[in-house]
Amino acid sequence: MKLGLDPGTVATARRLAARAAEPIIELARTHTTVSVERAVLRLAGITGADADGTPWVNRIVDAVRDQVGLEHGVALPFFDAYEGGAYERDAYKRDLRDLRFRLPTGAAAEKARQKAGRAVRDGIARIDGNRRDRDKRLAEYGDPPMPWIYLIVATGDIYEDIPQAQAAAREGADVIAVIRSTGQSLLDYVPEGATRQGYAGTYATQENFRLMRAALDDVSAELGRYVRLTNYASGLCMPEIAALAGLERLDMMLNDCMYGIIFRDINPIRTFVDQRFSRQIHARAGIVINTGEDNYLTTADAVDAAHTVIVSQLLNERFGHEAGLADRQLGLGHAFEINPALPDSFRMELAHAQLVRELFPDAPLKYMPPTKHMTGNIFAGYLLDAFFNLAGVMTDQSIILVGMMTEGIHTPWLSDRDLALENVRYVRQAVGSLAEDFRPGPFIVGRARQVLAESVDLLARIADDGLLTAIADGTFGVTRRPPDGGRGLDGVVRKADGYHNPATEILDAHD
Amino acid sequence: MKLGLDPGTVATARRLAARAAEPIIELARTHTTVSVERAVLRLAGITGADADGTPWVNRIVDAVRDQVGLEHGVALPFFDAYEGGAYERDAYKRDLRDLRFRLPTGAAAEKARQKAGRAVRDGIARIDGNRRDRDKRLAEYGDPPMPWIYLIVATGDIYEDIPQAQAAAREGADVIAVIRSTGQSLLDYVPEGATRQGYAGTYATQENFRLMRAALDDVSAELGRYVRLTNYASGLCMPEIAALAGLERLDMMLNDCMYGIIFRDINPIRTFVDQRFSRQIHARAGIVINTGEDNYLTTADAVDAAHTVIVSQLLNERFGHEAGLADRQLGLGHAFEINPALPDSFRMELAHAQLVRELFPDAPLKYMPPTKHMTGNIFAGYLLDAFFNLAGVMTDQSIILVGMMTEGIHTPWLSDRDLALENVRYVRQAVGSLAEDFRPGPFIVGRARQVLAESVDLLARIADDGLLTAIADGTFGVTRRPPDGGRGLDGVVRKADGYHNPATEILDAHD
Amino acid sequence: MLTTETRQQIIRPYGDTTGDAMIQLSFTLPVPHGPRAEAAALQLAGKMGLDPVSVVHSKPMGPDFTFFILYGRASHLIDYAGIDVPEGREYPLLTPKQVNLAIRTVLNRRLVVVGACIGTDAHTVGIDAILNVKGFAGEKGLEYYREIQVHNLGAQVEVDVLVRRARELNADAVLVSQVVTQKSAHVHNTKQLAAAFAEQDDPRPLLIVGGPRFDTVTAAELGVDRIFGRGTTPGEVAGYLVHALMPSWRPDE
Amino acid sequence: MLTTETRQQIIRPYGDTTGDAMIQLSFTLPVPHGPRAEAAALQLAGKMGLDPVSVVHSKPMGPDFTFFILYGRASHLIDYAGIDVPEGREYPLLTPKQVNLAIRTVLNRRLVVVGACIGTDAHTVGIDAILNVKGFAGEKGLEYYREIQVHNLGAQVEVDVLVRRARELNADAVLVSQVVTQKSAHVHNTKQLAAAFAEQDDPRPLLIVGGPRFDTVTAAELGVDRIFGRGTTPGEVAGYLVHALMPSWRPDE
Ligand code: B12
Ligand code: B12
Ligand SMILES: Cc1ncc(COP(=O)(O)O)c(C=O)c1O
Ligand SMILES: Cc1ncc(COP(=O)(O)O)c(C=O)c1O
Repeated sequence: MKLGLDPGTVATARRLAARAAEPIIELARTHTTVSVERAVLRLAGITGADADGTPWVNRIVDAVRDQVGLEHGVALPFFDAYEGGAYERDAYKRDLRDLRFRLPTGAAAEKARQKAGRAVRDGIARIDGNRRDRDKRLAEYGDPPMPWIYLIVATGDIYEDIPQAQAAAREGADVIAVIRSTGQSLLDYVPEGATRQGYAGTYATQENFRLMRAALDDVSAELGRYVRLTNYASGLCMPEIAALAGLERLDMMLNDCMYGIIFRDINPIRTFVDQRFSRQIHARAGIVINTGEDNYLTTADAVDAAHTVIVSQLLNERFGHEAGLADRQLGLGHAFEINPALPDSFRMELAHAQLVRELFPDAPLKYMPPTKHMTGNIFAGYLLDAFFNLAGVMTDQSIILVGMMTEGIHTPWLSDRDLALENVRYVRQAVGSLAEDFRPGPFIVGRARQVLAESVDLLARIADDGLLTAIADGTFGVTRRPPDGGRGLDGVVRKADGYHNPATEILDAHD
Repeated sequence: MKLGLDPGTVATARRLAARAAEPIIELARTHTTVSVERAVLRLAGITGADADGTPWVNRIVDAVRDQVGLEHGVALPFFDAYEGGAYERDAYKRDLRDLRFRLPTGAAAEKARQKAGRAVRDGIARIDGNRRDRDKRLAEYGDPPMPWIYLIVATGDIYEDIPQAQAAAREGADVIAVIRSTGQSLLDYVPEGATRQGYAGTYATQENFRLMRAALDDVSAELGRYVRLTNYASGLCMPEIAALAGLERLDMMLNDCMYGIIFRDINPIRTFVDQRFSRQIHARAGIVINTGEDNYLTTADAVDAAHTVIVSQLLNERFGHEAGLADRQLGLGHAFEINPALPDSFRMELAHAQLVRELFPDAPLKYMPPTKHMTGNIFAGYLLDAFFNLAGVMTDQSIILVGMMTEGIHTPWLSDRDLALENVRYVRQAVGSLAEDFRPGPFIVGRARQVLAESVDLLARIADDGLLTAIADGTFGVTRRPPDGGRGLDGVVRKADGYHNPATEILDAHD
Repeated sequence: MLTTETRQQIIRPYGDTTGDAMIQLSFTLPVPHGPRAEAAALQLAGKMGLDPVSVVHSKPMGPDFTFFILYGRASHLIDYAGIDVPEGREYPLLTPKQVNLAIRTVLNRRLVVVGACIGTDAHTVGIDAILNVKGFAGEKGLEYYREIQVHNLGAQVEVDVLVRRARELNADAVLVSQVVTQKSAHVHNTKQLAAAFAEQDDPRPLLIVGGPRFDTVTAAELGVDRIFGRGTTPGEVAGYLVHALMPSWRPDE
Repeated sequence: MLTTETRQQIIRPYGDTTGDAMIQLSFTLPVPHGPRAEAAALQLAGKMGLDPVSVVHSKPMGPDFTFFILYGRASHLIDYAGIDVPEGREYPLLTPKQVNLAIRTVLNRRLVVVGACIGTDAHTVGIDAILNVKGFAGEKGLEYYREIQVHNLGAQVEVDVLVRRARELNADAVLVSQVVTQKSAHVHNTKQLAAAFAEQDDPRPLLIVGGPRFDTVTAAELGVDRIFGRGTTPGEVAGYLVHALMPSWRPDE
């Protein structure tokens, strides 16, 4: 604790964040969404898609919604109508066309509830099994020391991604993230199967997850080091992707309470409902979430808006805790995005990074490299990335996303990644525990305290005026998003009395 | 003073260095060399070369040596024989062939002494004038803040060097060094005129000095910032080049007590005699010398041999003080040369650099970039140079030689230099006064103290066994050089009683 | 106003000496590290016209790939005199006042501009820099111009939606941003845009596309009127709008 | 033992997808920064066979020079199958013991090696790495071999001095290092060396030259027997000495 932050101020900040979050949590508890319901079906083992590629879970939820509405959840109507036993789940494919849904009552409801419960329990058991499997592998290999090195692959083709990911792991990556295709977050369904056609990223599909997980398990065994896999529980299908991540043993997921709202123009209510359910699954699966505050600094100025990052982290923390995530699952995000032309830019970065470190001492912070000020000058870029790596080590960050010198040009090439890893490796190795020799003086301490004070002020305003108002006003990422705007609002449904969700029942009990 | 060095140990180190230096100083006082004598003639205004390019000063000194020996100095025999008045100095060119030398006595000696004194005083007056001129320009423009940025040009062609030097100055260089052609240090004469034919550097000639000085004066005026010029008073003509530097208003000179011995296989005695005279001129001219300890680490290991750098710096300091140099003229050299593959390499570099800083608080330390571990990987090189720049700022070095990412490949290109300057500029600007936040912990403090202790041990051994023995044993740069080996020993002459040198007379008085 | 005369007619790259023609390159070959891979790298450099050439760095990246850095002398000459590039721009830069005056004078109504990022591209910073009042590089964006009515549809707009909105709004000009270029997404999306407007019966609005990586395509190839690249400022776009839509107008000096 | 077969016959550079053929280059042009300079950079890249190509960075360096970074697709194919590079080396690597045995067996006297840096080159680290006991990369240098007599003349040795000393010492092999390459100093110096030995009447010793930047010249061009490059180890040189001077000798398995 080098900054000497006032514990009272920190406590005030957390109290205000809880107050600001409360109405949103209430909203999330009282609503469901098409994607939450589809996620339930996925947990219940419903897989596959029709001939047009529309997943069966979408077909089912749409049909239930049309016929009886979703306010009671999809589980009872579906398992009431669906005759297949728990172990011949694929039967629905044949006869979905003929299924007629109703809201069962009495014994029928009880029977449906049992069937649904059994099916979902199986799914959650698989998630639990994966968690144990991960723990076993970690125990066997030992966990790499932090900061973990986090690398992205983004070819758009899972079969190009795989060798690149393996190469990256061999070169020292601790975490591999497969970036998604540009369009996926706006799709209101999860594509099926192995894919080779993404733009600037590869589709998140269950099969792609499986293929990559298997490839990384191979390379983990080869290296004697567990290589983590990351994807995105974000966008319109956030809950479903969270479920798939749990089912396929992904280890970390990008998952933010506000990213979709601000950067994908997804409806705020939809997002807040979806994120709660997805986090409950992440909590159960032992998955570390990564929040997206770094993104704010690509559209807002990193100095002016430094406090908005802190505010958002405190909100993400509150929402995360409420959904059952432990501190060590909160990979709160922040970024090295101060304009390098500013005097003392690096020391300001140190102030911000150290502040985040001290505010969230137990969270596996995810520190993002410079992107906004990366140009076509790959040498300048390599330099900036080095100082990012240095800041990461000096302020004891947990997960370091490895910056690419070609950030301003193209998605990473094989050689970009290799050079980027050389950069991190040199910095980590050369500076060792330089944190020991880093004792912030008045400039850094002053800057950190100032940002904390600004955060408290902003939180107080949000607690009074409401988070939805703040978002509508462009508080985060200088982007205005009204509560009734954006995509996906029509997929939100207020829960009726008697709403039944076999998954939340298990997950809520778990807390 | 962050390392808490023991003042007693530091004092012991200095005392031992003085003891080790004493016999060498005695040697230097009691001998002269052909180059010292030629330097006297140069100060006396003898310029130009014969049709074969042999400088007249060489022709004269050789002739005097042949006819009467050099043990009384060249001044009396030459000015006795030479009829030209002080202001028609070029007359000797016509009749050198006919000059017959003798060692004058009595009134003739007195007359020769007067003529010589007048001529040399004129030369020294020009040096004094240059010093005043520099001071005036510095007062007018203001001196740039330290660390000064030091850049080399090395095209081999003075007319390519000039635009490159001007470009470098415009991009922010505070000091320009014109590297010499590979062969020059072994030439026992200083070439004449403007040259375009150097290998990996450009010949140091009076005319090249003049051309570059004028070009930098132009660019200084354009920029409103005094741009310093550096060259090499090193090799077999060290004293003469020192004289030319004073006459042409160079500002800094590479000048080391042992570099020529170790890296050019120049005879130790020759070197020690030459360096004393050259430093007396530098002292007078207000020139900052740069010593060459960095070079040891290109042949020796930077960790194992760290203490040899300190020992050599203490010796260079002692020799420098004795020759009349002030602390602020002692640009002691050291370098960032630890193998980057070693754990904690950067923290060890910080320990060494901080140690040098604290041992020599008033010296304008010259910090040299990585060279030995620079490969063809220009990205890795750019990174290493960045950490060198960082170490420079964190430990408050005075003069930073800018490292080139292509160090492992070729002498610097225009674009290499431009990129290198971008690197330094970013680091200086971004980290600002990071030194304020740098408080060495036990690792760094421990390493620094260890190096100091090893230095004291080595100095004690040298004080006992003699510096010439230590050099013969390969103490510096793991290169063995016996006292009677190497080039140029035949140019050393023990002074006779009645040796006369009008320059040392003035320079000694000045101390 | 094209300038073709120049002092130096034929130029070569410059390392540290006029005429040395030295350049640097780097690439990966999908072959294992070793002397044979190095020979392959030298062969490629040779075909590119480098001679002599030197592999200064080669590094295995896993068992199947090798990364190379090379330096060499380019044998090609550049006919600098023959390069006909507009030295200035082919239309004058105007102040916001002049732009407003031009629109009032010639159109006698507000000029309607519709902007969007199309396809799945969500990078709005570039188009916002051109359209939003805040602007770019110290210049205010088009919203600041009193006589320009700006409709910024934001990101991830589908082409048919854009075409419909442009028609509804009677757009004079449609400004589209494309930043993601992987697999030439920007080129495909822009061509699709041009095709969609071409299908309409109405005279189509002026089509302007922008983004940082359109270097080697031409507006004609894409079917649009104009491409703007890296570092474009709002003023440049405003000047172009006047030039293209009100060609007769000349600013008073 | 040349290997010409290979699984992949025709290869291209690899950015992030097989066959994308993407490469990076950088250079300076001696012209002022601006659109015309960019066009010149694109023209050069075009002549080098890059298409498409993109200037991702251009920076004025003073009024007369511009630095460029480009990325583009190389149109050339590399005939990997056709590259005849020794996959291993054309002679076996031997242990010091084997080398000593070979010399004892075949020559029946110590092998005499004379080493030096010639011309004004003072870079002795490379030749010392080969000759000194300390060696390089964990291998001991030739001095360590009992049957090799090493005379290391050090740096800045003039060619005629070297020729004379080699004759006096009855050198079997002369090993010369050249590190400074500016203005092709290494090539000139080596040719001068070869010429000087050729002038002698005696059968000349084996001539070996080494240094980090001899990439595109051949031993034949220089008039020497063998060139060793970056990262050479003493063992490779010892193995070559046996191979070249005792061609009949075969190590027992
Ligand atoms: C900011 C940013 C983001 C933000 C965008 C926020 C927002 N609201 O815009 C966020 C974080 C959301 C983001 C996300 C992603 N990004 Co992004 N992002 C960037 C970044 C860092 C900066 C881009 C930027 O804002 N530049 C500043 C503006 C002012 O410059 P500009 O866009 O060039 O605009 C200027 C000119 O080009 C021109 N101009 C541009 N458009 C127009 C239009 C008209 C009409 C005119 C006249 C002129 C004009 O004028 C502008 C002013 O001069 C770049 C990296 C970089 N340093 O360039 C990556 C980058 C663009 N992103 C990239 C990618 C791949 C993504 C993702 C797809 C990654 C993923 N799969 O998760 C996602 C998804 C985005 C999507 N669906 O499109 C890649 C694109 C690679 C490629 N060449 O194909 C880049 C290059 C990073 C990389 N190396 O991988 N990104
Ligand atoms: C160390 C060094 C010095 C030391 C040399 C000390 C010494 N006693 O050797 C000092 C400080 C004295 C020095 C001075 C200069 N140097 Co210097 N120096 C270097 C440096 C940093 C490392 C070279 C080295 O030792 N490499 C390690 C050895 C082991 O590698 P190697 O030489 O390649 O040898 C291996 C192989 O090539 C091969 N090999 C080499 N020779 C031989 C011979 C045989 C027979 C065989 C079989 C194999 C073999 O085997 C070796 C082991 O694998 C390089 C930069 C760099 N990072 O490469 C610059 C560099 C070589 N120096 C350079 C220059 C220009 C100079 C100066 C001329 C500068 C000046 N004007 O002041 C001076 C003068 C030197 C002179 N007269 O020659 C340039 C050369 C540029 C060029 N390509 O032309 C370089 C590349 C730096 C640069 N970018 O400007 N230098
Ligand atoms: C939380 C979060 N989700 C998702 C993404 C990726 O965007 P997309 O929605 O296009 O997958 C990011 C971007 O970095 C992010 O931070
Ligand atoms: C003191 C000193 N003199 C001279 C030189 C340059 O060598 P040369 O003697 O070849 O000019 C150096 C090298 O950096 C040096 O440190």
